Amino acid sequence: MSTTQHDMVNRAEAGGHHDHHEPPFIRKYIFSTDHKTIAKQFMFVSLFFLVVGGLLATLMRWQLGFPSQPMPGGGVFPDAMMAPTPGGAIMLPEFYNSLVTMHGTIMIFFAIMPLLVGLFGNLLIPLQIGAPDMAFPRLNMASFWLAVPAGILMLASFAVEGGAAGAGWTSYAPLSASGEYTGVYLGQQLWLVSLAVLGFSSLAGAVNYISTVINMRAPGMTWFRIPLATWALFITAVLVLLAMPILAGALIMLLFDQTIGTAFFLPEFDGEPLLWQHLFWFFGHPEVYILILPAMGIASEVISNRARKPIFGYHSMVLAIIAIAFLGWIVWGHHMFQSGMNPMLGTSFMISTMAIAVPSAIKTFNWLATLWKGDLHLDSPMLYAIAFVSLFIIGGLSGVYMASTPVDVYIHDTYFIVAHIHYVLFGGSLFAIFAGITFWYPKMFGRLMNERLNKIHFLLTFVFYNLVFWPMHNLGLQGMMRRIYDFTQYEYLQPLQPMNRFITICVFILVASQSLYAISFFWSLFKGEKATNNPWNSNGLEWTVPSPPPHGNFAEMPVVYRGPYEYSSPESDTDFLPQTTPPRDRPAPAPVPTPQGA
Amino acid sequence: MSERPFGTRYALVAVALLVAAGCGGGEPGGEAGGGEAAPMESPVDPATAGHVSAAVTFSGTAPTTAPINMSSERVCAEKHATQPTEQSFVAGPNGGLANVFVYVREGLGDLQFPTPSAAVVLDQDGCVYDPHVLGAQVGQSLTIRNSDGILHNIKASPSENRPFNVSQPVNMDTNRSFSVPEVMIPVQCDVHSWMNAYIGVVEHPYYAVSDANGSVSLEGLPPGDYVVEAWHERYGTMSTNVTVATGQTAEISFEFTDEMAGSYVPIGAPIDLFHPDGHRGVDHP
Amino acid sequence: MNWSWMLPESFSTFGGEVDAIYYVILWVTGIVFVITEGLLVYFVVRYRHKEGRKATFDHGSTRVEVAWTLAPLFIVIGLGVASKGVWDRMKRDVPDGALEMIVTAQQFEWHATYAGADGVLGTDDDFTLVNELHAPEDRPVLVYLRSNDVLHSFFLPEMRVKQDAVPGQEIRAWFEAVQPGDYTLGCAELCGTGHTTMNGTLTVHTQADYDTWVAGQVAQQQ
Amino acid sequence: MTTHAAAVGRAPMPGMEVYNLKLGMWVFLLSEVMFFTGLIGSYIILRFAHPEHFAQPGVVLNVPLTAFNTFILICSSVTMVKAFAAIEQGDQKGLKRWLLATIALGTLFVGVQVVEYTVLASEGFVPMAEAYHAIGRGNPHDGPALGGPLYGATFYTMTGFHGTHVTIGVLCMWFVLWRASKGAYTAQSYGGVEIMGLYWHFVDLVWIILFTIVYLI
Repeated sequence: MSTTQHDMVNRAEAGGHHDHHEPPFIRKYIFSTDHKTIAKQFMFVSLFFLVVGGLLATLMRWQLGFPSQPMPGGGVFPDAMMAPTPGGAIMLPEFYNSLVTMHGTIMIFFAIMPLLVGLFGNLLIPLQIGAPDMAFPRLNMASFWLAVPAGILMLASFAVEGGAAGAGWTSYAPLSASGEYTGVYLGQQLWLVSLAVLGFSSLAGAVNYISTVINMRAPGMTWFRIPLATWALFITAVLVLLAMPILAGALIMLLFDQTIGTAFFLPEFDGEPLLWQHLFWFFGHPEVYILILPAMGIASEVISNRARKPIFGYHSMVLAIIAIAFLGWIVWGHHMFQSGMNPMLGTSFMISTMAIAVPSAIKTFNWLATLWKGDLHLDSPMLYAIAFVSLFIIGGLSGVYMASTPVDVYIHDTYFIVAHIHYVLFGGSLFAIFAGITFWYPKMFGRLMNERLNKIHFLLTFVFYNLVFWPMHNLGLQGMMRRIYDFTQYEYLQPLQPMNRFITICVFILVASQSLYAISFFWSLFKGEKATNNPWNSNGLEWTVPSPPPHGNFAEMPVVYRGPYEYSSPESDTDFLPQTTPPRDRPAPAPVPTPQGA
Repeated sequence: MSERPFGTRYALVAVALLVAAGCGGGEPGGEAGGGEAAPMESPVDPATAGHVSAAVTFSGTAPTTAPINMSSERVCAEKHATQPTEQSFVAGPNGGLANVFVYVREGLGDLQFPTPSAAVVLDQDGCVYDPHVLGAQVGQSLTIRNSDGILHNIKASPSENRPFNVSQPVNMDTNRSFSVPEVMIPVQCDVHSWMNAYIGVVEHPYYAVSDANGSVSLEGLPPGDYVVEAWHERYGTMSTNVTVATGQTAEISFEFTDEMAGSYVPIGAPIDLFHPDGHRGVDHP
Repeated sequence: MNWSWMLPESFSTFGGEVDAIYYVILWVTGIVFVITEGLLVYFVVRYRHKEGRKATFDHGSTRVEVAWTLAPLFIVIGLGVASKGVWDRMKRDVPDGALEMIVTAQQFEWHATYAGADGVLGTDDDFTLVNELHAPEDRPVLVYLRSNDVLHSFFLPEMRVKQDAVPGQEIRAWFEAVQPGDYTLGCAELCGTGHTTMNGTLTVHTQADYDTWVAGQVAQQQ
Repeated sequence: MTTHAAAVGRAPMPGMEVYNLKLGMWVFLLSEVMFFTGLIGSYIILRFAHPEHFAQPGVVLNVPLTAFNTFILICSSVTMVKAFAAIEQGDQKGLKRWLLATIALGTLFVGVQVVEYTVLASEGFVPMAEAYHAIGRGNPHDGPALGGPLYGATFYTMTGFHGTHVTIGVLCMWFVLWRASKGAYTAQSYGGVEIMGLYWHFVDLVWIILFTIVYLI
């Protein structure tokens, strides 16, 4: 018991060396060290970037839907982006390339990633393992306040001479290594610096998450009692920790090529362009799983809860996450089948890539089996989560095509790839993010979101999402290459114009319908139905504390007796059985008050 | 250490970066100077001013200029009645050599000249730069025009001025200018690799490009001794001393010969590490 | 609008095999797609919340999970093995006696250098065309792919050929056209502002026509 | 974060004997390992792809000087251990003395590296690729192979980043020393010193690898 006492005191201190008085505004909301506040900060910033990225995409789609036709209102853009002509403003190719690049970069690094890792990592990890806060609260704050300048730099690059980076989000050298190839000079350098800074931010976060999960779990929270969301976020943190430094190194080398004139990637001095690709994808493929694993975890939470049924095969779910994380390190080459790398390597990478499909399949089947004979409450979080599963299936299956090297020869760098990545990142990650935000909204703000608005938003998003991205498969199969400013330059692609126009129109509706979620979000902040501690009758520790939880989270040291998914257990009269409820045969020990609880 | 300074430190970093980015954004394109510069009184008294008239000729066997195969760009091919040839050598009937950039290199001392408000135009018509060689004054605005309505990109690779690489998908104008003198600045279109041009940028109005007759005249020079240089993209440079007397027109001549073929052609200002003599050049075969 | 999942016709010797594998995958994934999505929809409808419904308390079954771990494993391994053969044929085993040519990519043009009448590269009857690729039918064409500046990707959709051109490297790509005609040559890797215009034509002649065409070109050069 | 040692105590999990700071440092060092793996990996790839760019050991680089420098860094690790041992005994004076010694050695290491750089640069061994064509030496395609652009680039990047790590280490060490002078560390709580040591030994280890593959092989 004495250890528990000792531990408990330390844990209390960890959470709040500042709980006894109300902290001043700036420290409560701006430079806060409270993991819940930092989570919200990450949420608002990355939702902003999500909007920016979406608008960039709509601009891009205009050019594709109406190639080289004057854009209504395009006049507001600087001449370097939209050329003023008698007919109206026409998008310039260099601006289109910047849009391609920045849409990818912003969505991946400044929207999806911080939403999954920054928001849910910060919000869920301490709450779900019963910790008062992160292991290093100040490092946590640093992580956020590093991400902000990174984002500002990235946006600022639009304003500099030559425009923003235009070599694609993969910034393949040598195109990205010298301004003379693109006409982009400072913009590319800002891109590199911004991502390097963001890398530090992610590292700070990863160190924090890993230490917290290993060290700060409540008594009884054994590894196999950790909720899947936290499991996924933990493994994700490990991937970030090991992948980001590789990217940092590559970014720095490319920056040196750009600025001080080294020649790591410049063939004219015997540099190796393929070295960049290897380094980038050695980071980039783990990155892909960084972007989907937390989404899987969130979906598992929501599905199991709203199905009122234990997650099917909890252990295999965990093992699948770990397997994906391991295999993720040996498949980067499948991004480079056509890059001129040795065909033998191509084969081995194909095999490993095929192998990584298996754990994903396992998870999918487990989700299906979780729904089987469940009691499905089809409210908005569940709808988003089910959409995640169904769209992730499509994204996963389309991955098989490019995994098969001969087929990849044809579809590589076509819109088939674009469709695939969006089915995984938008259909997958983003729908899971909607599910997660809606599900934990009451915990964050003490109110429930507007169910009706959410359902309309879900319907519109799901329909028009598919109308936008499904046809892209067909475009790719017809041979339309990606990142192309004006596909009508190719005679054999001109018949695709109607489909491209159709997609563009659907994109407009898709983007517009997102406003519904924004409205629901802000309306519910003030007018939403007040939430109890546990509006979803969930088992997790986060639902045992008030909504929103106070500093230090847990008034009493939580003690964990079972796994997080004991729904509809015969052991309980209701259809849920919180992790903290002691077994019938064993009475609860006397609660140990923590300082702030007292 | 308490939390407040820690937090504010990050705020400061953020602000600093924002400012830095802002400054980066602040700089407009090459357009700076140019048109905006208030036109001031020319330092030259027209009453006393003299002129230089130069005759640029070519002697020896004229090189063959390869025809340009525009079949890959129908729009342009159709614009040309006869198949166009590359413009690296254009000679007139009476031995005159065209596309020679003639300018006063030395002798003006530190006279300051107003920046002309009128822009010089580099037109792209029929996938050919018109003119092939042109001059501009420092800060003078250069209008790059696309008269073809198809995608061109204009890549200028100076060694002293800011390089740029812009594209023009439709009929449109793009304005640029150069901030320091540089003879010459190569310009090239990557979409049509046969398209190239040269721009000479000087600080004064005393420059001209020879026409097919090879005649050049530099008007309104203050009396004095000058070094006048002539530049040709194949035959390099020649320079000569000339004395301009009040109200007189001094005659000079430059005779390029076929022996000069393949000689070293200085391009851009000094310091290029590729060339031991510290000058960048294009080596014609 | 073409919503079809059929591939456009292919005109190279290995094109058929590529398409075959594609259709195998299309069938496999199609079936999996229908089953999984079907079950999903069925479950959502069948088990939606009703008064008094209680979910079954079930943590999973090892047997089932092993089953659906192994099933996909075998399927993907099968696909992998099937793919390897074709892949090696496309990228590794260049047939002998191929007609050789050098294709140099640069912003934003394809420069194709042909061995002249003598059929040997590097002799003085070689000639170069811009954005024009010519090949005889029923004869393997071996392309030595080079790049002068940045990455480009040599894309012949109808031939099912795609290969990046990497500056500082010479990469071999080959194909054998089976039918005379005009086909598309494109660049599939973002290579700068003019990427979109970096296209050309591949003209496949009968061997006889090809020889006469070459002769004509060589004559033109002199 | 050092101040956090006291705040964040031992883990609640029975048998989990690593306190947060130490764990965090280990985790952080993992990422550092990956960072240098990336740089060293690139070096190896480039070197195998273009051996003609890389001079024989000792032709361009001054091995004896660097060997001496390596010795200095190893010594600094020893003094760091001494400092740690001292505070374990609660010996405040010893802690400060040995920390100061470590700082001195670390600074000396960086100093020697700066000298090395200046000399090499004056000889024309620089990271800028174009410089190699300027000075008739070093261009792999002509003349005596004194190394090419890739040699300079990789050399300065790898050793430079290691030097940066040492510098940062020295700065942190000043901070630790300052707190030590405030008597912040005791025989019971010496987390700051311990993680400082972890970092320092890691930097030392990295250097030994770099020295081997960059200077000796």
